[in-house]
Amino acid sequence: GPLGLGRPATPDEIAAWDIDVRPDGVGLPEGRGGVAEGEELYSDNCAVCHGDFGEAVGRWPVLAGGQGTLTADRPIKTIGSYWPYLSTVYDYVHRAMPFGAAQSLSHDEVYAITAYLLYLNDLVDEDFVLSRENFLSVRLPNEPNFKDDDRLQTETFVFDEPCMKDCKPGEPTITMRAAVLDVTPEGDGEGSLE
Amino acid sequence: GPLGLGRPATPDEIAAWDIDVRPDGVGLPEGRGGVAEGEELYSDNCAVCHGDFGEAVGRWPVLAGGQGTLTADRPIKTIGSYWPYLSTVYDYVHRAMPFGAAQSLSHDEVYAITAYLLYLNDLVDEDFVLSRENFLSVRLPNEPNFKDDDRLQTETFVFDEPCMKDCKPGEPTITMRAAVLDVTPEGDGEGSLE
Amino acid sequence: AGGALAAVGAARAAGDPAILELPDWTTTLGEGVDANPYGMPSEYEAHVVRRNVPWLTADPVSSVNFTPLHELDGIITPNGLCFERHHGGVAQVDPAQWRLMIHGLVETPLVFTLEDLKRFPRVNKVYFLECAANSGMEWRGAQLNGVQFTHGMIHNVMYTGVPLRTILEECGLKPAGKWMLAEGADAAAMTRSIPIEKALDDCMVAFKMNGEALRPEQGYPARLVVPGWEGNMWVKWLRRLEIGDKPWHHREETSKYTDLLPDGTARRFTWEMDAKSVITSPSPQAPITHGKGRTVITGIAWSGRGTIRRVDVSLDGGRNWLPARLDGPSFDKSIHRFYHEFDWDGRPLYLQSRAIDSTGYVQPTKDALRSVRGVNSIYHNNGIQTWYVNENGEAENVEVS
Amino acid sequence: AGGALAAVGAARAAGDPAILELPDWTTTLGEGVDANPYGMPSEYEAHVVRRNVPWLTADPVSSVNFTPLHELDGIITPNGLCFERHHGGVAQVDPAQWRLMIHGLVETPLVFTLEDLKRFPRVNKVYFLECAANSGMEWRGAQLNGVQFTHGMIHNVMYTGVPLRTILEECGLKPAGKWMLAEGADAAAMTRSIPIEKALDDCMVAFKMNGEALRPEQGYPARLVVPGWEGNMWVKWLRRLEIGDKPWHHREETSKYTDLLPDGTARRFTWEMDAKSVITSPSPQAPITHGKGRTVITGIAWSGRGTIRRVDVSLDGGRNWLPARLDGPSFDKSIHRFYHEFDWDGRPLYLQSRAIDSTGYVQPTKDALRSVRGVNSIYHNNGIQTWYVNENGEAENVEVS
Ligand code: HEC
Ligand code: HEC
Ligand SMILES: [Ca+2]
Ligand SMILES: [Ca+2]
Ligand SMILES: [Ca+2]
Ligand SMILES: [Ca+2]
Ligand SMILES: [Ca+2]
Ligand SMILES: [Ca+2]
Ligand SMILES: [Co+2]
Ligand SMILES: [Co+2]
Repeated sequence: GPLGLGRPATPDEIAAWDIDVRPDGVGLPEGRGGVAEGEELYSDNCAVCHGDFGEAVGRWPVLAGGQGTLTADRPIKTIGSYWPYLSTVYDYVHRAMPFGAAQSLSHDEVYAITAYLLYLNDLVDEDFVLSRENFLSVRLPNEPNFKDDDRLQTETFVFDEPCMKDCKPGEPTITMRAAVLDVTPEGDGEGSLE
Repeated sequence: GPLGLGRPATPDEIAAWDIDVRPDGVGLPEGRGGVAEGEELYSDNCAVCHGDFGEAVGRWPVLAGGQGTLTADRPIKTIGSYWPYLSTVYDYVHRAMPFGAAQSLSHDEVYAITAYLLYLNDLVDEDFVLSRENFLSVRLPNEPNFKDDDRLQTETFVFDEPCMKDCKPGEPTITMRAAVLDVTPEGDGEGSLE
Repeated sequence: AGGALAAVGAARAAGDPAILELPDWTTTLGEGVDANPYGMPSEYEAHVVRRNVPWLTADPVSSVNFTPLHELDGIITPNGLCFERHHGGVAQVDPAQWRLMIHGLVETPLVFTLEDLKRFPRVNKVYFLECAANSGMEWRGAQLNGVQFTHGMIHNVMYTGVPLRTILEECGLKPAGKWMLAEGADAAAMTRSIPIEKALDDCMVAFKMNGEALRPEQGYPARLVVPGWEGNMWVKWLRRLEIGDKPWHHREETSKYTDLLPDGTARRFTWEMDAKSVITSPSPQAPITHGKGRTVITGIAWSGRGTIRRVDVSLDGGRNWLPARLDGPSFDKSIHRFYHEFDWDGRPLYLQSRAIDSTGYVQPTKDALRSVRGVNSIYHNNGIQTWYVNENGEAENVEVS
Repeated sequence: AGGALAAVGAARAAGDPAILELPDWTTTLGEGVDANPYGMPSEYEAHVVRRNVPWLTADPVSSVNFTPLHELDGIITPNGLCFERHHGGVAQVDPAQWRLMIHGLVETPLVFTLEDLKRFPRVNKVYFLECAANSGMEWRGAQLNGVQFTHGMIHNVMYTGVPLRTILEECGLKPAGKWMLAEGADAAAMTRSIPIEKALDDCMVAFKMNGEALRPEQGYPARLVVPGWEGNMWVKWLRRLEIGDKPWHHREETSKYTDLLPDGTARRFTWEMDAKSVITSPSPQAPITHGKGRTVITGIAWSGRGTIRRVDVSLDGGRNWLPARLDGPSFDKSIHRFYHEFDWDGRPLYLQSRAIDSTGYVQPTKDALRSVRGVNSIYHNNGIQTWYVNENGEAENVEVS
């Protein structure tokens, strides 16, 4: 480059770090794995946090279910109900899971677990085997429901001239108060470890 | 005041904190003390650091002597050789000395120690007694040699247009190097406590 | 004790014992210059700390803590109090082992050491970093009783670093490169897709914050700075930048950091942080303790689209507004400090602030936001905050009609 | 270890083990958000600390330590690294017991608590504070081998506080009031006389630095800010301001902080800090370790009389000069950051920098200063600094012809 800084990356170095996967399949490694192997791997490595059926243990993330809840009062956002692309599952499970042992799973294992997560979300049958070859044939149901940022087009009221005087009638009335909920950690001057 | 902040200070509060003394005697309290009492007090409270004759122990400050050294290669700046006003001695000894027990001396004690410091600097006799009444009669010898800041009047070269090219002849030659002195503390990455 | 003593006997001096009796720190020596090679706050400031909300997350290792905004002033967040958000804990990266790789649609894929990075020309810029989930717990109504918790996922720091453009030019961008993937070296291997226009505009790779090395919690030894855009994109412990022709749609831009709307659709790539402000004092953690009279209201305002042109303050829940006094430097995409001084008559206050940025964007009410977005979008809640201050000066997080 | 392993066997991947082998911080979790309520620098930055010079003073309790300028960048000094100078140790003041008394030639002598102080209107300003004795050990020639020691009695901080004028107006100044005595609550009960014009111009009583409470070493809970003037006047642990008609000529403005000239006379009331600059890297503690090629020179410049208009850099001991690149905010009486990027051919460098301020004042050479002041004035040494950099990139504090 113009400043002569850095040095060329070797192909092996790029291969070592270039782990990302895209919706169009770019980045997917050679490999394959089915629902059955996935179930075994999942129950050994994932279920302790995410639950046997992806329903989550305690407050760990829910991975399955929730279909049809996106317009409900409390939506449940899972791979099946919310995620637009399967590539994201492969990419994320490999880069960040299991929590505490990131990037420890082999390619075949990630394919298998991804297949099993599809199965838990009722998107494939129990004999399904996922591979680089058939990866793009699986589409997640919520894909069509994402749109690019349109805040400035749809929320144009933020450009109205703001009112300065007598903007509302009557006296202010409290409609909700945080003190009633009482969910705020209480400071004791001893640090944040309450 | 315009903002209604604070509250009036009581006379006793002002008296408690208004300890400063000026060259014109403003701030001097009622009291008196002589060289003899001063010697006793000094030897008990001060000599351990400043030396029996104000000559200083180790690197603690020198308080006496040094007259005529201000133009020497290594000037010795003391009350007798450098300080312009006696009021500064009274003020400082009371507010800050003895080091570790500031503001512990009584008015009479400060007068006595101040008298003794004058004596150590050959400015009064051994029977001299200092008091508020005769304080202004003592002048320190170096008073006339202080003048107000005149840097911008006398160092006008700093406003010359700076040279940008070929400002000096020849190659640079090192005339002094810090490494030769070797007085720099050496960092060891373990904090500054070397 | 001094007060009781002072009352005994008419000859005693009249006044405040804090003045009449000399304290230890005036009469005896304090610690020397070798005691604290790296200094810390006064022991009397021990309550000024980042705090977390244990029930928010399953585990503090993938969680957040909050900047104590109610205790701060000016526009700089001190490094020790910059809120933390990470998804696999704080990576403790050895700077000697740190590498930055740039590859993909570039002429020459390159690897840089930290020393290499420091050989590029540097710039210094002050920017706010706000988590897109800041105020996210408040969509359904007033929930957390303290500005630290409602608004504390923000900090404002002076960065030293290298313009990303300069680094990318060193590799030579191919014309097909339209997107950049930034990836962290932490246990979450955090990734985000960033359009190349932004990468070439004002992004930086920073290695210093407020003068000293980045803190581990903020990505030591190097992080991406993405001015005005949501904090999650400012990838910490940066290890890799890949140039590509399409976005990656990774977990943090699909499952997370997309904004669910009432009709079940979701907005993605909502990068810019909208103009927002909040009164930091008085607030639930910083009540008025001095009673009636002269009172200082202060707060902060910021916008991901530019500078703050004006902040209005209301004492009556939005019925009437007055322009606040802005003070301190006004930097692009930086926190601005505002004040409103007034004489409090002791009657309850319904405090609100409203920011207007240099594009003319006016911070909306929470109800206005809800009318478009419902209450399930989690992110980008920049609605106007209300603090109710009662006759005793105690403040509470409320919503008002 | 990785390198040796990688060499074994032809099938091994080719490249840097720091890339080919995943580090712990990528595969295992780091600390959570509850681990560090108040954050600290990385363990790899443990060498970035204030340092003192034991032989300088009799006791570390009345002494100085130095800011590690060679490790810093930008213009903000982080609070933990602001140099310390005190005359009776660090006062640990209880803010509940802190009082500020203003008396003397005022209509109403007043006492303020810290809460009272915080009810005044506040301003936020960035100012450098330089000890008048900074570089004082260098009058006779190159002595200390590190910019931390030669120039580290300076810091640059964003203060939040109250304009002193506003506080004085609350008491009502009498026309005869021409001078102000500022006094500290520490064991030195530090005092300085300040002309009333300066007090009313830009002085502040500050209670926050870089956003958070003042540090104990810098005068917690409140200090005087005296922009552009020597650091000793910025009285810390401020307890009292007396208005008078004459200066006090106290110890710190007679015995100390007066400037002895060769003829035996001495200048007093030399308040303003002259324009000055120094290259912070490379420097003896920050050698060039990358060999030939692209090199970044960086440094700081400041003036007690205004802003910095220009900084020139010389690589050949003052024979030829090039204007440096100034970057980052330019505030009045604040540190400015400069850079000079160039391709180093590996030959020895004689590095100098020269500041020019907004009044046209040009930083002088040390010899020019000595020609007027001799070598015994201790204070106000703002002469041009030279670092000699040898072929290996090692730097040394030198003087050159
Ligand atoms: C010790 C607990 C734990 C274990 C074991 C674990 N996870 Fe997770 N998982 C988490 C946490 C915590 C997160 C959220 C991390 C964050 O904050 O980004 C998560 C997130 C996920 C997500 C993203 C959820 C979402 O909605 O975005 C997926 C998918 C996932 N895990 C799959 C797995 C798989 C597959 C395994 C086993 C191979 C696994 N996890 C093992 C704790 C765990
Ligand atoms: C434990 C050591 C110690 C003792 C005991 C002590 N001093 Fe000092 N004295 C010092 C130090 C240290 C300083 C310099 C303080 C500073 O940095 O401002 C000093 C400074 C002074 C100065 C100013 C010197 C100058 O050149 O500016 C005077 C005058 C003085 N002391 C007088 C006294 C007197 C009188 C007493 C006894 C009543 C006393 N000292 C006891 C350590 C001591
Ligand atoms: Ca890739
Ligand atoms: Ca099993
Ligand atoms: Ca509670
Ligand atoms: Ca007085
Ligand atoms: Ca005796
Ligand atoms: Ca040595
Ligand atoms: Co967003
Ligand atoms: Co001076």
